[in-house]
Amino acid sequence: MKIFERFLHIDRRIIFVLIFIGVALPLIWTLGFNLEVTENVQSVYDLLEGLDPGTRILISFDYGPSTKPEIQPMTIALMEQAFTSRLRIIAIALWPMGVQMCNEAFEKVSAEYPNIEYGIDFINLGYKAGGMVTINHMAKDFRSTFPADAGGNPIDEFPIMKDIKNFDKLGCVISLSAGDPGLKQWVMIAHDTFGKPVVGGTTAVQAPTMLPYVNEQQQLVGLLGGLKGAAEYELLVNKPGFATKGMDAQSVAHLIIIFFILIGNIGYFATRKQKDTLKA
Amino acid sequence: MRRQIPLLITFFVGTLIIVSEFIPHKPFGNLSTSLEGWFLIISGFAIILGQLNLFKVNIIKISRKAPNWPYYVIALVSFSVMVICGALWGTQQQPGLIPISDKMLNFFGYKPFDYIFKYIFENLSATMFSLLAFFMASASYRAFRARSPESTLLLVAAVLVMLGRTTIGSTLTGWIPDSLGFLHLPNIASFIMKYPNTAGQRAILICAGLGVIGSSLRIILGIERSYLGGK
Amino acid sequence: MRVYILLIILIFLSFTLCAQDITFTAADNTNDDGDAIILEWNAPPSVPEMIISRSIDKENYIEIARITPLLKTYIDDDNIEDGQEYYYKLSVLNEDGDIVQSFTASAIPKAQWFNTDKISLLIMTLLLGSAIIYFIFSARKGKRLYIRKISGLDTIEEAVGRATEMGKPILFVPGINDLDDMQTIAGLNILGHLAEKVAQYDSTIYVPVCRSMVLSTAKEIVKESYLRAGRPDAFNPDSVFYLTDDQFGYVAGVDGIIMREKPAANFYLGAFYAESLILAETGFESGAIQIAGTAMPTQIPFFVAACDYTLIGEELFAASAYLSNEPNQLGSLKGQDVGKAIIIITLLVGIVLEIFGIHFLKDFLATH
Amino acid sequence: MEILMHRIGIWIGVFLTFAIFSFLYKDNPFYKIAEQIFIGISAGYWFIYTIYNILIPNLFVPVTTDLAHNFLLLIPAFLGIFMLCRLIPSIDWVSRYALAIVVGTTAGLFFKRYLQSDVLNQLTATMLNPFASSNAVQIIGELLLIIGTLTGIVYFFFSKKHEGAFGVTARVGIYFLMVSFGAAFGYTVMARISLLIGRLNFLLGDWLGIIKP
Repeated sequence: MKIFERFLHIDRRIIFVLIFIGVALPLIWTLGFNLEVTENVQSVYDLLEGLDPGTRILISFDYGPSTKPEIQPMTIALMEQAFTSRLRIIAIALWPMGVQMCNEAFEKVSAEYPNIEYGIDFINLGYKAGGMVTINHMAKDFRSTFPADAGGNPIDEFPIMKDIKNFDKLGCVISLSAGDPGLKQWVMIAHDTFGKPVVGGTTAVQAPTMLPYVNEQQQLVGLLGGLKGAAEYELLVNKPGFATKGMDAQSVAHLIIIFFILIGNIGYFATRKQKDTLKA
Repeated sequence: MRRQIPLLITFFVGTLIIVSEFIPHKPFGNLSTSLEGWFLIISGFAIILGQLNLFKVNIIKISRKAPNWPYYVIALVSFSVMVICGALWGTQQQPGLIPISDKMLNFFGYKPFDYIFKYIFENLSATMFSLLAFFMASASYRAFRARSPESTLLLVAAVLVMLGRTTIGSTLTGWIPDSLGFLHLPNIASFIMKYPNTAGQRAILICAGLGVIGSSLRIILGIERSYLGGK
Repeated sequence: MRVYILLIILIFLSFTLCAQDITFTAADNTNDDGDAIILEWNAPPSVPEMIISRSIDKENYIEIARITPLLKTYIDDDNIEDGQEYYYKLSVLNEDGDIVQSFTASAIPKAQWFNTDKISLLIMTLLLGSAIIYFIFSARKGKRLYIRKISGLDTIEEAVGRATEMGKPILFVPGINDLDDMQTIAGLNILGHLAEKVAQYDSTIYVPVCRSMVLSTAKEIVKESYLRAGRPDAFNPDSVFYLTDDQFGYVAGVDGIIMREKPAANFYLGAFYAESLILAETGFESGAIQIAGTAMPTQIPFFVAACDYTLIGEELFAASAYLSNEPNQLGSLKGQDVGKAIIIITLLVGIVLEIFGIHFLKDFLATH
Repeated sequence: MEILMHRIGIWIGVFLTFAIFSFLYKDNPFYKIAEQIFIGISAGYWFIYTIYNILIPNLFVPVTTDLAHNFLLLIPAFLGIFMLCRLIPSIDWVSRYALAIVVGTTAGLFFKRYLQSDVLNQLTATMLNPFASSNAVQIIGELLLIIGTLTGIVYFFFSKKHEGAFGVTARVGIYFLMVSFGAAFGYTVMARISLLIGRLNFLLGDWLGIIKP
């Protein structure tokens, strides 16, 4: 019965090592489990597909390098889709590190789309502080919130910014968000106050708390949650990348965790029975 | 004076912002818009304050030879290097005070500021948070035990969602016929997320929302003053 | 020749046909500051392009936008002045870009004194606002307001007792946000109660903080608690100390304390982010009883899973109000409870109405 | 040269990655060094970006190029400088004026937005006719959604003792909360594992070249 006692108190460093190996091996040898697209991810895709070519969309980069592995794949897949369907992207950031995340993603994606031109099809307006209040301000007076792009050039110089005074001329708002300020604030202002469709990509930490907004009022039209959301989107745009590759490692790591949960519970019930018999 | 005027300002500003929601007419609408524009600039200064404060605290610690003080020198140096690189040669889009030479650009491959960001900061930041993967694994092992009805629900929901959210779920129950599709693990996970999870989260959201309303009201009315410091 | 005539007739006919299909209107954009006009049109999708131009004198029209029939509306908010009449012309272009037809419309923008879309929001604002204000003021006047006991609070006394028995300290972490976060304030209120118990039992408490403003307030609170317990001499000012402002630096510091001192009980009450799990895991390793409380929605699950007792969301504030017995907090909580009652009733009525196919209430409340 | 600096950058990154991973064993000087570098660089980054992206375009440029139209911007500029006075304890009280505007604006906006989005809209989103669908799974789901939301709110009701029928309702509420915490935890495991995948991708790909990064 000693073995069950041991099940209860496994040294956590054993778990650490197994998780490390469990994540590393599938990265080297891919297993190729199959993936299914879920409803919330499909809604994001459909919303963007439904926009006319030339429509301008706002993408807010509300994350930094700490959550890059989760969110950057979404960014890249979304940019791919936007440029393929000739949507024009106005990028902003509510996190200062978001500006760099945007640059990195744009460099990577635009290499495949030689006719995408900065200032016409894409612009990076840089970082603004102030979270929800600033979103509310740009919804009423976009040009005074963003007088210049990230490089300090007046926005009047760029054709993509023509007539943009508030959110009226935008097709939709996408927030790629790792926390606060982020998607929640965009839902509250861009959709609930100004009626713009909002979709988002968030870390898997945030996603469960954002789900109440995905409802029939469409406070949030759709949601990409964590690496799985990103992998599903890569599947939709037909460009398997980092997220798809990572899903095998995810599966193995999850299996290891579930395995330890099982062991813990077996140990728990076995020793409890033993204690019960002793008491009797 | 030092407390009363700020309290009056808070009252005036807070009320104006709320009233402007219902009255779009001048002067309410445009005043609230200007205020929000000011907010951005003040927030900018607040961020600068935060960084300068860090600088100050570190200097004090070093000058007092606080425990571990040499480490704070490292923080100060990294801060200064970053600020100097950013100010002199600028960032990727932004030109700095002096133009960057092609030689330097070719040497680093990026501007110095971006080089530090890409190779040092990104790695540090990502690794810090990835530590959590290990803690998450060990926490699930020891916390998810079916001790009581509550913890059983916690455990079952967690395991079902974990299975359904990864590709194992679709592989394990892929053979289930369409007529019993609701037993397919990804569908079970979606069901839990869509209904019971949303119900619980929504209850929290509504009650927390009321909490925010209560505290905002107390702040606007000057009843809650802790933000001014002191009790 | 005939061919030409036929062609001309055909072109003429097609235009008249088109013309019958095209409508164009201009109107004041409602519920605004009188700074926008909404233009609407209906045109067959075969029209390649149209131009909207604007004039204030009916003569000099300036182009403001080029549009396709797919778009159904256009909001003109470019330097529109309240009360001035504006004339608009919709010019239909053919494939070659020549104007073949135009339509005119005019409108006077007007600023509104009340946004009619927001009636339900206003009603709710007034209802909730007055409930909260009413209860705050009646609590201030000395009315006793009942708050149910929060079950987790029993563990405070138990934990302090256990720590005294074992001769080990107690650790209190007030979260990583500053005093402007209500959660920090609530945590500090509970600290006041806890420190009083610690003083009574003659145990020790450690309070590492990560904000300088929190440091001075927390020190003050612990000192007062020792005074209330009648043991001001036992207060050690070094028991409340500042570590660092940085999230992970703070966690590393607190972890160090947990591993070295092995406290008998750890309290995590306040605002937490990603560090919640690291703290709770390290605390468990050291064998402490752990009591947590936070209103951070993303962190509650970790505390619930990893701690012995967790104050969930609003419970943190309720516990703070219950222990501090402060009329402002009690009154506010009571007012919020009235809000919850209103919501439960409205929700039940709404669902019954929906089941019977009456959508009035839902439509009224769902605004924007 | 560019390639050399790239390799050096990767090696620095690898060193720092292991310095931080060493915390899993225990707190140590390598971790502390890496952590302080992190703090310093992060602060420097915020500083530079705030100046380049906010203070220059939104304040400095408009005020210096066209003061006549933008003189009102001097108000937030002064308030911002007041804010900085917090660094000097003897006059830190002037920062309260700036703080009052910040707190007042936030409180006002939070009041109306939380009321709208988190109270009113959530309320109407739960006003469903669960029997409208012909799909049994959906009917059960929507019933659970309604019951869960209602009982969850009852759990957070503090003016009444949890006993009798009210206590049972609150009990059901806590069960729903537990399911939602379990689900959220299960969902979140993915987030942290993703970050580890990102790290291993860097170590195995960019550094060792075993896999294609």
